[in-house]
Amino acid sequence: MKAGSKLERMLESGNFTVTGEIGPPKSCNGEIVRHHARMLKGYCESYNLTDNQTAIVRLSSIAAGKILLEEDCEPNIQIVCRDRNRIAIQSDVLGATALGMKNILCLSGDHQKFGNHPTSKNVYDVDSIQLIKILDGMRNGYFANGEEMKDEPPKIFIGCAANPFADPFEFRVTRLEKKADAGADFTQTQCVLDMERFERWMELVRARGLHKRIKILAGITPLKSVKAAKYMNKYVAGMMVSQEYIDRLEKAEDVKAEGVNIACEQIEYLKKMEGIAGVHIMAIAWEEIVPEICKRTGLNPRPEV
Amino acid sequence: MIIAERKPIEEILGLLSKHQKVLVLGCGGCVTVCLAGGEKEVGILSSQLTMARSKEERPLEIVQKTIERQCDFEYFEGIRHIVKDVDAILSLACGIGIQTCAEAFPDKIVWPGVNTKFLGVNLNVGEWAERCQACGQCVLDKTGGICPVARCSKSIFNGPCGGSQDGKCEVSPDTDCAWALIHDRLTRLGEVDSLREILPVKDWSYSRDGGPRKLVREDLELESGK
Amino acid sequence: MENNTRIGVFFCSCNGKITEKVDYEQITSEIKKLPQVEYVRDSQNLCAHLEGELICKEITKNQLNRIVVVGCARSKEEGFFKEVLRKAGINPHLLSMVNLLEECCSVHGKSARSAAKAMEMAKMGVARAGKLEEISFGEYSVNRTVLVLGGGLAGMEAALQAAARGHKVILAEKEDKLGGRLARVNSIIGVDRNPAELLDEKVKAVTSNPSIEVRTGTRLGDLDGNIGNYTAWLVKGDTETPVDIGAIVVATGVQTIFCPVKYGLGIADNVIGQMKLERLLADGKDFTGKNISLVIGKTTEEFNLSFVIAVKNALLLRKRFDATVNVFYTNIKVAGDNWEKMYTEARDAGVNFFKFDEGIEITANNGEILINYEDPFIRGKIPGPFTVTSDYIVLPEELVPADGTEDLAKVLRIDLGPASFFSIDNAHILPEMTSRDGIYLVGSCQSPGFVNDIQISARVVAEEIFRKLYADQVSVELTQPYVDAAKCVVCLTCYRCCPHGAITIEHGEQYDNLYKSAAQMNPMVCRKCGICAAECPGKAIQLPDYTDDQVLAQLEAMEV
Amino acid sequence: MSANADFQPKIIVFACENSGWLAAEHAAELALSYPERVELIKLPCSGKIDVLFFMKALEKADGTIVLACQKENCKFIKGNIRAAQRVKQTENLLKEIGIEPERVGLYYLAANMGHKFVEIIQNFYDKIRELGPNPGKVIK
Repeated sequence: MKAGSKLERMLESGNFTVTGEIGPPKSCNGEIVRHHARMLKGYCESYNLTDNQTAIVRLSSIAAGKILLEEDCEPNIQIVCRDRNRIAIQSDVLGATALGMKNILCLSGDHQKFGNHPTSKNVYDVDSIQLIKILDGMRNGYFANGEEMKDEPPKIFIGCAANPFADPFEFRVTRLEKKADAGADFTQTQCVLDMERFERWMELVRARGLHKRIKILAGITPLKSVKAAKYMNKYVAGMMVSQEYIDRLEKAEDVKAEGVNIACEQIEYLKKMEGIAGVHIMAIAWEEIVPEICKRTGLNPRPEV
Repeated sequence: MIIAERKPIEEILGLLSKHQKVLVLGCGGCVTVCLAGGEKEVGILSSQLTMARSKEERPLEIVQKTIERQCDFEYFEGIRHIVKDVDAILSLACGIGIQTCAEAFPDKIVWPGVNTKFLGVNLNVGEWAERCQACGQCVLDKTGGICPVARCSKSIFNGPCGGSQDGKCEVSPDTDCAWALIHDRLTRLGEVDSLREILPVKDWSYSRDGGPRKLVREDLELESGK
Repeated sequence: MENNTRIGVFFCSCNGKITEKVDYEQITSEIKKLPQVEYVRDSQNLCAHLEGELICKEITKNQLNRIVVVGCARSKEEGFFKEVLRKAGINPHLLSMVNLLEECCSVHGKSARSAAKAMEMAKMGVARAGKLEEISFGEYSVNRTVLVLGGGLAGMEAALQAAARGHKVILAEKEDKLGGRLARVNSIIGVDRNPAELLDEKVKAVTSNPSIEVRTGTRLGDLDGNIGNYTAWLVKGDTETPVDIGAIVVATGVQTIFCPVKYGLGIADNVIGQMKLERLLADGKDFTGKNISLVIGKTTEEFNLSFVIAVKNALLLRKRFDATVNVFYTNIKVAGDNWEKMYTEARDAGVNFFKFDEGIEITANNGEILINYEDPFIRGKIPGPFTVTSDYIVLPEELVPADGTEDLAKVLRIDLGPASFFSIDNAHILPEMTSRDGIYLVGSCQSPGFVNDIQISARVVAEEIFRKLYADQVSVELTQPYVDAAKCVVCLTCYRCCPHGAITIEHGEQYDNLYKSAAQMNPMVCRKCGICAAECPGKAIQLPDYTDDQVLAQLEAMEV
Repeated sequence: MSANADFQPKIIVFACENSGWLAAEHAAELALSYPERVELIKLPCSGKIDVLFFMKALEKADGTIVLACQKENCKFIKGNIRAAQRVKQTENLLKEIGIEPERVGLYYLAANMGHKFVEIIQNFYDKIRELGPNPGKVIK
């Protein structure tokens, strides 16, 4: 055990693992986080807390993580490279682990152009892979500069993202490999809305034996509307929505219900896919749907580990 | 090559508002090449300023001059007599030239006439693109001759990030993804496996982050062992 | 010369046409007061021969070195006065002409305003004269060898024409023998010659001509330089050899692609293209009494060649074999010398012409061909469709540029025009010219054409090459823009803007700037448009006769 | 701005010697007429027009135009295309300082278009008359 988090234990146990996501609010109202934590409690091993997602200023992920701990939910702290240099990041990692947070997910971060402060300066002192390496060094007792820690090293279970839907396709597998090499323990993928491409990617992953080196959680996002599906497909870089899903939503009488159907089918399908350790359910601004999806796919109740 | 662009005219008019006689000073270096501050631009801008001020019925007298380079002190020697008679200098040089000009004439107001944009290449007449950030420690050997510091929106060293699609950057469909370019070029050269290596964190102390930089080569200095 | 500029102003009343509107007395008295004006004279008719001699004398007597003519300024008059200047021993470019007749008197009534304009125009002319500069001639060593690309009829004809004018010729053909498409046809439109014989004759003429060197299996790999001084890299197999040449004639022609799919047809023995028909005819195949249908109109419509070929062969099949010949067409494009006549002849000979639009359906198997079509003219009156059964169906081929045309265009640095054939220069100047002097087009490489046009254009091109490269040393008037090296920052803006590839960056100690280099305009290539001068960000480029000083002086002299 | 009855705009016309210049001669042959306060300056090609020429012209005139050969019929292939770009540049420069961009223009015509020449000149003249005096004129 590297950090002994619930997420790590579940993944190690070989059970099909579930993680969720909570977006902190654009305010200091911690009750919103608490509300979501109570609603989702017991459905997931761990909950990602986004770090100023899409470069919009929000309640900090570590502070939100503290609220989750109070609610007996396990946080997965996201850290993006956009806003902090290696000094600030290491300091935050020490702080988060001191508060009892054990999972940290390393990301490059969306460019600030998309956020509410497009005129700000970005940092990118390190990139996501370098960040993984820094965290791996820290849990082994070293700071990024190579200096040995005088005290007990932080215990961290390191996560990263993988995007099978970005280009160049073949290199996406290499990039995951680099993340595994850097020390990542698990990866959560971009939401799978094109199963065919995802399967091709998994084939390449398995061919390199990567699924044995890093736990892969497939991203699941229930589609809420046809418009959103089309928008994601066309305008969001690194996202793909298959025509099949768009057609199904267009034909459906109850689009939301169909979106949930698709998500549930995907989960059932992924359960059987070799190398998939679980799912990461990202119900963006639709957190309340997570319990239903988990119940319908038999992911609830969660096994004890 | 330094790429610059003339400042908006309102801004320039604002800077010159209290003056009656100014020297519009062009530079024969980069800003001439990038069509922002050479003799022709000096002429056009002067005409524009004259007309604008004449319209306001507050005539502005303009002296036009373009020197070889504004980033070398010696080239300012020849214009001392002109500078003496003007209220201020509007320099169309890059940021370097404007500062050198101000340093050359410590008692004279020197206004910037252009915005210095980036270090780049001239793709075509009227089209320029950034190529270098002068980070002080070149990594082009590792990235197939394409700079991730200058050309990746996030300056990452182990790209492409998840926002790369169809060779374009998530920031804009007009921007090439530098890492897609690197990947494609190394693939063409049969060297793509080199990208499996994790590039270590960069030592930014060679860049601006280490404070204002200065280069001294003692072996070249006129008086050695200073 | 600046300090002793002595301007003479000559007014012409154009036999009273000008003076009836404008009072010269007032103007001359004003002009006399202008600095540098040393002599003013007005005359009834300046362009009379005797006046010319008089001007000559006055120039000498008063040591005038800039002449202003106020009167008219047509090119004929300009020529006359330039000659006068030449005779008087001053550079003909030191002449400033003011078209008072046509810009003022003919278009305005007599008024204070037109008088003011006349005054202003005279002053502008004088102002310009003060800034005029001499233009001299330069001697250039040129290579007179002509490289002809393509050994088809067009290439061979161009080679023969150039050789006849004393040029050495290198004829490069990418195939292993000369002949091109002529070797594959049965008859030639508008030329009453057997193609095989004609080809034989031309090949003999070319190969026996001591001035023509034939290189087969050879293509152009790369090209440097400009007219008179090109270096061409000729590629044969794996070897690349440079040759020095002065001009290039491109005669790479056209190729045909048989594409029955466009007519909804597959491959069958009796579905053939025009080229195949030519071959069969040349081989002596008998079509006696057969029913043959020619269809045209769904492809290659932009060129009339395909229409003319169809009509030619229809007539031939009808006449020689008494065959039943049907031509299905959407359009008949036979404009051109004699083609219309041939079309009428075909109709008279009993070729059936059937018009169709969208409604045509062709089915073919090796046994018979059925053509169902609707005639748009009689549709509604006599309801179709009609069916014609044929033994053969003949289709036009797609006409596309020869293989490698695109690459060759890159090497030659010329553009491709419509349908990807080589683009000609402005058609008004010389249709065989390209945007670069010294590179010419003969034959179908610019657009599918006819054999009888080839001879004309080959002659025109050879004449043009001779005009430019008439001797090893040619004299060129240096009217091209000149560059003030001290201001040139070798930014390449002019180089990129020049439509004619006339600009190079030259290096040398004589260029007085930081780079010891400057843009230079090749006078043999430059066409004096002045685009470069207007683009130059350093104001380093001036176009003689239209310098910034000359233009701005005119603006300066203008009244508000 | 309402037209002042006494206002006679000054117009400076830069004419390509292959088209506009010859069209002016043609107009004379046809005995057509146009306003007096129009001055022509000959250029070898509309591509020789310089933004600076336009600006200098507008320092004293009320409007200025360049006459170019018909589209796709420039003797120098790209001259009239460059001319259009420079008109655009000048329009922007004028707009920036609050001067009507209509004071600069580009018109295409052929050498044998005397009537068209006069029509262009008259229309432009009328347009400038409508606009009133150039507020940016330096020499008044």
